[in-house]
Amino acid sequence: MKKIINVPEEVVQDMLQGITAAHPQYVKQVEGTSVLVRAVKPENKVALVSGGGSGHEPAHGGFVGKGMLDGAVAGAVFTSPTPDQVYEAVKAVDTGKGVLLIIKNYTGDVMNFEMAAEMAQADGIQVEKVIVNDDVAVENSTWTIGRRGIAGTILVHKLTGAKAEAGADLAEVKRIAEKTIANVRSFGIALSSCTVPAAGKPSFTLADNEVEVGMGIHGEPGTHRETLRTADETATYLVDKILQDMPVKAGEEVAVLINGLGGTPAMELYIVNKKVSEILKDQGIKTVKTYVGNYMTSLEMAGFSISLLKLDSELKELLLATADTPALVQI
Amino acid sequence: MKKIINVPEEVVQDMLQGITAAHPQYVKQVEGTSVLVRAVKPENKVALVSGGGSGHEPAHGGFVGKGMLDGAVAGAVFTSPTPDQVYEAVKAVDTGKGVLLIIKNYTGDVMNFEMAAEMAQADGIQVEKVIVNDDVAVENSTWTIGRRGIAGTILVHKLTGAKAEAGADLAEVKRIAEKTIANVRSFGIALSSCTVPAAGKPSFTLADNEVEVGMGIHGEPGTHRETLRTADETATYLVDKILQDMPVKAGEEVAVLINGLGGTPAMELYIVNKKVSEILKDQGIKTVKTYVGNYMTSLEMAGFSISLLKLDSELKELLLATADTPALVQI
Amino acid sequence: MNTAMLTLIDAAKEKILAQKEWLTSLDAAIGDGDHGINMARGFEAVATKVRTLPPEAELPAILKTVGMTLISTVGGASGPLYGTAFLRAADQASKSAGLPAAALLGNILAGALQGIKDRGKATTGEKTMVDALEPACVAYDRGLTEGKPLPVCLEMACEAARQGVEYTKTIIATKGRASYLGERSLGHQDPGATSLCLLLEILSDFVNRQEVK
Amino acid sequence: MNTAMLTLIDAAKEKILAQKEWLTSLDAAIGDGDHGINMARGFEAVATKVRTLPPEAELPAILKTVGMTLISTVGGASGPLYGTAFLRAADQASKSAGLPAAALLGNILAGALQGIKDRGKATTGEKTMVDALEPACVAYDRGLTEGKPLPVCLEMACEAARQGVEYTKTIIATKGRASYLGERSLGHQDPGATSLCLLLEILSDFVNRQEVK
Ligand SMILES: Nc1ncnc2c1ncn2[C@@H]1O[C@H](COP(=O)(O)OP(=O)(O)O)[C@@H](O)[C@H]1O
Ligand SMILES: Nc1ncnc2c1ncn2[C@@H]1O[C@H](COP(=O)(O)OP(=O)(O)O)[C@@H](O)[C@H]1O
Ligand SMILES: [Mg+2]
Ligand SMILES: [Mg+2]
Ligand SMILES: [Mg+2]
Ligand SMILES: [Mg+2]
Repeated sequence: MKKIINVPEEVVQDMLQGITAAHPQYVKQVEGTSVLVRAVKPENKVALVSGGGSGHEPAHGGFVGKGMLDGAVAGAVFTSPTPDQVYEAVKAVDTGKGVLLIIKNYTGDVMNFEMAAEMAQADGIQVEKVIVNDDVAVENSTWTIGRRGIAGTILVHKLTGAKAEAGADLAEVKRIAEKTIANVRSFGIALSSCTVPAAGKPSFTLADNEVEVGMGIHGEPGTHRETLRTADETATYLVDKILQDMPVKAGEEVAVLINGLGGTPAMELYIVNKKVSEILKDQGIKTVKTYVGNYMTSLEMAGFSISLLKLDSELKELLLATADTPALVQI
Repeated sequence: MKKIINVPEEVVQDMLQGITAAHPQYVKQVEGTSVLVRAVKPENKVALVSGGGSGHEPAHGGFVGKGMLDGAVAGAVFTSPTPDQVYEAVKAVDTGKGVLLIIKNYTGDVMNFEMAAEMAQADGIQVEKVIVNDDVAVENSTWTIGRRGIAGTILVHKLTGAKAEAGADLAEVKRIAEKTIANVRSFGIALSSCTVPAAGKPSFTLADNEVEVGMGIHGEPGTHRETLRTADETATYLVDKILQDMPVKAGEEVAVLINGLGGTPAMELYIVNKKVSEILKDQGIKTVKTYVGNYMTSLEMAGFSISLLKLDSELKELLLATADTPALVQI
Repeated sequence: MNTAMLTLIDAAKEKILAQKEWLTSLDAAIGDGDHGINMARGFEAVATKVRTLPPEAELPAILKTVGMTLISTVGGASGPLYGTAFLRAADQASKSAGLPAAALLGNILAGALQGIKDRGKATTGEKTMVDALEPACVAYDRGLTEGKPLPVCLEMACEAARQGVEYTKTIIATKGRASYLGERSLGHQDPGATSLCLLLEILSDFVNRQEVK
Repeated sequence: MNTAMLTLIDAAKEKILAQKEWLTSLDAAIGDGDHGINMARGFEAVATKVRTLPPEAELPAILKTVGMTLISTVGGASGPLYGTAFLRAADQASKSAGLPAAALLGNILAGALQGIKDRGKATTGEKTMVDALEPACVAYDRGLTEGKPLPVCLEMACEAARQGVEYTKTIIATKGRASYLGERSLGHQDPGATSLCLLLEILSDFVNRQEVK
């Protein structure tokens, strides 16, 4: 394991301290927890809390700030945070207008966040939750626990955060979160594994020219393995699958997120975007905004995902609203 | 070679098209060239042009926009661009107030940009140039061709861009560039190699637990190889070397850039920053702003560099000025 | 606290630590490769935490402390599941105060099972820890009905749990992270069922040793 | 254009393509591992570009086209250096019009050398292409002074260039990317000196073959 760390047991705390040291104007750590909240607590607004295992940086702490999250909870690497931590986050961010939990659809995340919600509700805090399930990789899992939540979660943070910032009430903020979730789909591939510091060895191995299609962001296996194809072929395959699942008609508008998993250079992400933008253009779909970069990573895994968010005028306005966070600033 | 590309010969053009497709509000490509310029050409301001080999994304095209560059020239991967391309950039961005070339100190870059300057001057365009040489790795090379230019270049773009945006004339803009260069130092290590697409195989190899200290951003060897140490030890070593070269006194202010080389996860960069911020604090040095992320990469190389920029009130104001580019937005 | 209980808890911790890599590798095959790491983190915290309890702490308080500690240190799916199991076990222990030991333990196990099923919304045949614990409870109760002594009841429970773990190899996961794999989860045993079986075996060993004394 | 010149240029391109990996590996050892790639890109472009010249194009125009093409396609350090060399060679070719072939070529080589030295601010002993070309020019001129025929002068130049390449193994680089290596550049031959020597050898082969005809 070749990592720039101190000891595996302390990567999360070291990282959180590194984040607050880097961005004190944006975030601070709730003492004795693994929770990051805004440096200056806003008044009288619905608060947004998200989180999950660590190893997905800049998600989620990097998106705490104006126009996005109010709190982010960091679990152990790739392990959802415990309810007490989520509960601390909820208590820290509540302004009296209620808190929305944005949860990625994993059994562990759902259970831990739900328990925290129960704890906070017992304190009289209004808590609602939404579950992001944008990964179209596992098509037939809808009859089990449903799709996973992956990079599309960032767009849920962005739009829902804009709504909350605009002063909407909890029900309205939740409606926007659910509407965004209903309109976002993602699909990705992995080219290499990653190593969880506490495990000390790669989570899986891929042959020299092999990719895992539909890889989860914690190294969960995807739909199948195949030989790496060209950027154009890969982009076409992934966009097709997304559009099969969520048809977008000519004339409709979308936002695009080409998300790097951590080990793939920006050059390759942009090469993918070239093809994605061509496909959308060819189909008469209008791209309103494109994000390219490492937003929801899997440590140093090589690979990427494509997310499409179908927009109406309401979602579009929220997408284009300003945001000011360590990892996403938008004017 | 496991890369998400089409053919090695076309990575630069594919990437440039992917960038303009993603960020049409920021940049456009000068037709028939590998030059990116602002989508809307500003009027009556000194223009800044930088560039170099490709493979350092988001540098340099990602920093074209308000408050930073006016044009960026992309050479073949890790190979400085040719004079005719730089010349096209200069012609495209000049508003009549002159053009400053920000060049990283590599023989090839210097010669190609100089030839372009001569070509543009022959056309009557005012052209000045500055050479960034922030890499303290190669201490005793000052009697040869001097230090290399690495990640500190981004800070030169930032501050010089702010000065140009504020309406300063070419001499003033150049003075700021030179002042920034005089006050910025960087030092990095590499944990893994990268593969230039046209070469098809890794530029070098490192043993399982070995790092190259002082590695250049094109895979040029550094000062020596050693066994990977902890994040704290590594950060201490690098910061010490920088401060030996450029003493910063207690009470003075700095900006910090923890720059990922492409394959190192954000988690590790933040763990490094934790220690860097502690060291600076212990020495009474005040950190005004910290950037953490992939700014000047070497394709998928794992590793990072630390840059320190010593500030006075003039540089501080320019550092904190707004910027709006694809890869750096600052409000 | 009670030194016998401390011995039991330390034995559980040692067992989990010893099997940490194995549990993790089972999870790597069909999940995300952290189950052993999660359980080890939890039981190390439990062993530390229970030492802060007063000597007079009774079973319900001890079980509750174990549950709360697991909830706040394990994370993932297994944290809330095991945590809830112990909290419900604590409820049952308190409700069943005064019952003979064998009946008490039966209620505790049943409470734990119900906790996992409630929290995880899982039933048998979904390739989860329920596939180890539910048959174990059934077997335990059969032993009780048949008038078997506590150690025998527990041995029957363990045997049923082991068979449950074997059974998880033959089914497709429909709950938890392994469900994403569809048919590719076949042939692999469930890590959570496995850790649950380990814990039952530790309990059985402990009871046997207590009886011998 | 002139088919003999086309033959020469194609031969140079083929040689560079054939040695692309080798030149690159020499550069990987002490530079950034792209010299072969850069030169191949340049000479492929040159071979295409010169075909667009009119049949009556003369030596200065051809050399200028080669230089301009190298400048606009090679990049890196070698692009401006080789490009300037060919542009200065073109100047000399035009100034020396009417001179006998051997004297003309002497001037061309001297122009190229001066171009590289001006552009790169390099002198001998710095582990660059100058270490191949300067001794080659000296040897060529000695041949001329001694009244040797053109092919012999060129053969002397090649031999000196080869020795120059060998010499680069024994010195520390003080110009170009290899200078960052300090003493670690010892023992490695300079890639630019090597490609320069290859080009001289191609020229020598070509002249020999022309003489034979
Ligand atoms: N809904 C559920 N009901 C019961 N048990 C479950 C459920 N989901 C997962 N599990 C159990 O949790 C185990 C995985 O635990 P662990 O690896 O620690 O958590 P995670 O899946 O979050 O990484 C599975 O092997 C399974 O036994
Ligand atoms: N200042 C200089 N003067 C003369 N030749 C030089 C100089 N700097 C570099 N070179 C030559 O250029 C060669 C490297 O070319 P190349 O690898 O194509 O460019 P780069 O170093 O930009 O990658 C070196 O081997 C050396 O011969
Ligand atoms: Mg997990
Ligand atoms: Mg180069
Ligand atoms: Mg797991
Ligand atoms: Mg080179």
